[in-house]
Amino acid sequence: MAQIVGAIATSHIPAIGKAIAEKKQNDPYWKPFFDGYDKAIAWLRQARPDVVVMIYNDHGLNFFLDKMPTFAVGAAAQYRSEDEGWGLPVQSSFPGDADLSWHVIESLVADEFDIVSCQDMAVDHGFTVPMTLMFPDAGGKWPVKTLPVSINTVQHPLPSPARCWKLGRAIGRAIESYPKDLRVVVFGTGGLSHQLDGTRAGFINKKFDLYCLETIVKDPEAFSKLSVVDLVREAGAQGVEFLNWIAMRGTLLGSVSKIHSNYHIPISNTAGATLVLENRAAVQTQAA
Amino acid sequence: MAQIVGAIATSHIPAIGKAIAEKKQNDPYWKPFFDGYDKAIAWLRQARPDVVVMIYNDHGLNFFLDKMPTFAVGAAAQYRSEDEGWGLPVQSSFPGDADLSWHVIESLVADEFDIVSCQDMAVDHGFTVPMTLMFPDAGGKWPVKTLPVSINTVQHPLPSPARCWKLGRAIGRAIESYPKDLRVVVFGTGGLSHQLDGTRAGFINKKFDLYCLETIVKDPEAFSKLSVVDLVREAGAQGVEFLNWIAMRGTLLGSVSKIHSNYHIPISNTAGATLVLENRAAVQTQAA
Amino acid sequence: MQHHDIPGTVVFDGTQAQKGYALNAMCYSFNAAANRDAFTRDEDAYCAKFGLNEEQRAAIRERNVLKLLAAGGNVYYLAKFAGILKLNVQDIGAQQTGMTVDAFKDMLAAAGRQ
Amino acid sequence: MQHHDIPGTVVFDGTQAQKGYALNAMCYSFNAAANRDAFTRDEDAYCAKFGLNEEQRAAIRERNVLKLLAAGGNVYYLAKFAGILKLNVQDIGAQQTGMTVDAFKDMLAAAGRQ
Ligand SMILES: [Fe+3]
Ligand SMILES: [Fe+3]
Repeated sequence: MAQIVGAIATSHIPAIGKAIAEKKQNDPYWKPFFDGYDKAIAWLRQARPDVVVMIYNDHGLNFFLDKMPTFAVGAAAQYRSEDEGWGLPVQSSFPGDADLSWHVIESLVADEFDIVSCQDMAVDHGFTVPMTLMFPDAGGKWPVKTLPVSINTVQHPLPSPARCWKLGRAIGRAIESYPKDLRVVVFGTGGLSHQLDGTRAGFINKKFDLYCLETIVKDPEAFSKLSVVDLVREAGAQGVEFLNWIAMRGTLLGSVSKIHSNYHIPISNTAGATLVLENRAAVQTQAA
Repeated sequence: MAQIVGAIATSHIPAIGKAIAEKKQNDPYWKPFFDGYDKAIAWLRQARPDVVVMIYNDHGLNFFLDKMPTFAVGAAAQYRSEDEGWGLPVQSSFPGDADLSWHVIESLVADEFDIVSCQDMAVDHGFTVPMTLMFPDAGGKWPVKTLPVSINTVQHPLPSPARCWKLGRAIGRAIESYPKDLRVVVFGTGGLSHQLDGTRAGFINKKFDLYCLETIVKDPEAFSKLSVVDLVREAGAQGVEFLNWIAMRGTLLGSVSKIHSNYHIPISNTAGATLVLENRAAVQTQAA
Repeated sequence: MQHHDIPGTVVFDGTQAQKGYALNAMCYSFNAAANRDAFTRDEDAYCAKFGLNEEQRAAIRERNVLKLLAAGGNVYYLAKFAGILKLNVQDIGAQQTGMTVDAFKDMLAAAGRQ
Repeated sequence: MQHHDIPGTVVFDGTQAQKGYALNAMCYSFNAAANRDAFTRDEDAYCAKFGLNEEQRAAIRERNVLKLLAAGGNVYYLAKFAGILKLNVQDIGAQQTGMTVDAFKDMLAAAGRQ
């Protein structure tokens, strides 16, 4: 059976992608941010994932307002990286696992999640930056298959934290019922607090972020009490991307422990953060 | 407050649209079918709807497999009729009510329906044929605003009958919480039993259809016990369009009575049917 | 997809969808008259543009609906191909069931007298 | 949309979306280099093609982010317009808050020392 061995949460800001492309990892501005990734990358390497489930949000590359999904799930053999309009390098395509995708889609629809299935899909920096960050040696040959799950953070009404948590639970059940022996790591991308638009642009809320980083490990269901407006207020208009983190955490059905975290202000307009969680499956523990 | 005064279910076969365009209503082949509509049209006229909520399925005009929604809700000022590839006349655009749409979308997302919002949308014969059937005198000036709700009947997994019933309930609650005084009629389109593809093409199941026509009035929750495979088996591969009828019935939250029904085999490859239901709101009854 | 035992019936699930994507994409393009014309002018070039495989191209050449379904075609998109050929759903039903069109229509009518 | 009391913050709900559809559609088109070039060659013609209203066209001419937001722009699409102008999110943040870019960057850094 497939098992989720752990999860990684990370910011996905385009500026990170540019810094990687321009090899600025050791610049004074970037060093405290990139230093936080060494342990995450080391953990991921030893986790030997076959598949990465990428829970992210599209920022206006694959989806427009004519057809704006609440939850979209990829079901393609590969996912294209494309020009987003401001010079981030286009990556080589990311391999998909369509059979796993359809298994997850069947399971989610049976669980009454009204997903959009995407048999052709371009993925933007919400997906590509975490891949380039976490697989720095890939050189265009991605060592894993991927399964994109995009959550609407663009057009309100957004799904609530409670709904995203439940989506994560349902994805966890779907993956762990897949009959192939696959090692899966779930990514949740975006955040933490930031706001790009309005006269509150530049808003960052360190106190709330630190609460989130702690609570998402120990008491993730606490977020289900928040509304989307609460998230906008506390995390900023784009800090709602934390919904991706909540769904990511929901996929971890076993006993969860924190391996590593890092938090640094500012990266671009954002509080940059990463978090690595290990998931020890209940089933596995019983067998041991 | 807005109130749902009733609902109409009807087949939406393209051949009906062609027969209307060619004025064949009194041909011997068509007469028994069209005769069934006089009472429905008369009821609709006296119901004086301001808005029609159209629960239908797209057949490959607005949605393709790259982005296939489970549930899509229109949020446009108007909805385009377009060439579908086989000569059905293109209708003048259908007026939307974007404010009502957004109210319904807010309510559905709050109720944990993961809808796709569509701010630009073409509607196909699943929508246009019922409009031309039920508003025969419109002459291109539609006398109502419309709100399209499209249910996936193309790409399995489809939403279950139980989920479609719940969607209908949630739409009913959404409409009835809208603060404007609007009279709303809900349409559910498609069916009844038919199958276009495979060596079972031409399959029609009169016994099951008659069960459906009776049960949807008196005991609609009975359908929630069926799976989509049950529907394919009993109603045919395209008979699954009955999901639209189930959702339509779900929107009627009051006391429901049957005004009229008609059933005729065959229309094209299909068992043609219509059903008119009146919805007496619980609130209204108390006030009386 | 849930297993089913429904004879003569293709359920268009993920397995079918994976097989048929190129074929269905081509047929979806037939919503537009310009694309229908382009197909009519040069069928092979149009099929190549959409990346149809040999099985799909043969089924298109033969106008064989059962083979198109086997190659992953979905009937809602295939209907737009049938539109180019001026075939209606009785013509297609007759072809798939191996009946004459009249016999197929008689079968439909008979379902009403059950 | 739920009422909110968050100062300086636009929630992009249905009301905003209705106002901004044409503007956002234009900005969405800027994903493609050919469209960015077409805009650069003739801004007015490109705005007209997408049916922008006068308020939106003025805001585009003035490169005024707050006015673009007021006209229904969504920041994710507007970011692609900013890309044409080679403005990054600090430049835009400074413009919206009325700060110099350096002062805006200092404010961001200060948030880390709280
Ligand atoms: Fe983002
Ligand atoms: Fe239909």
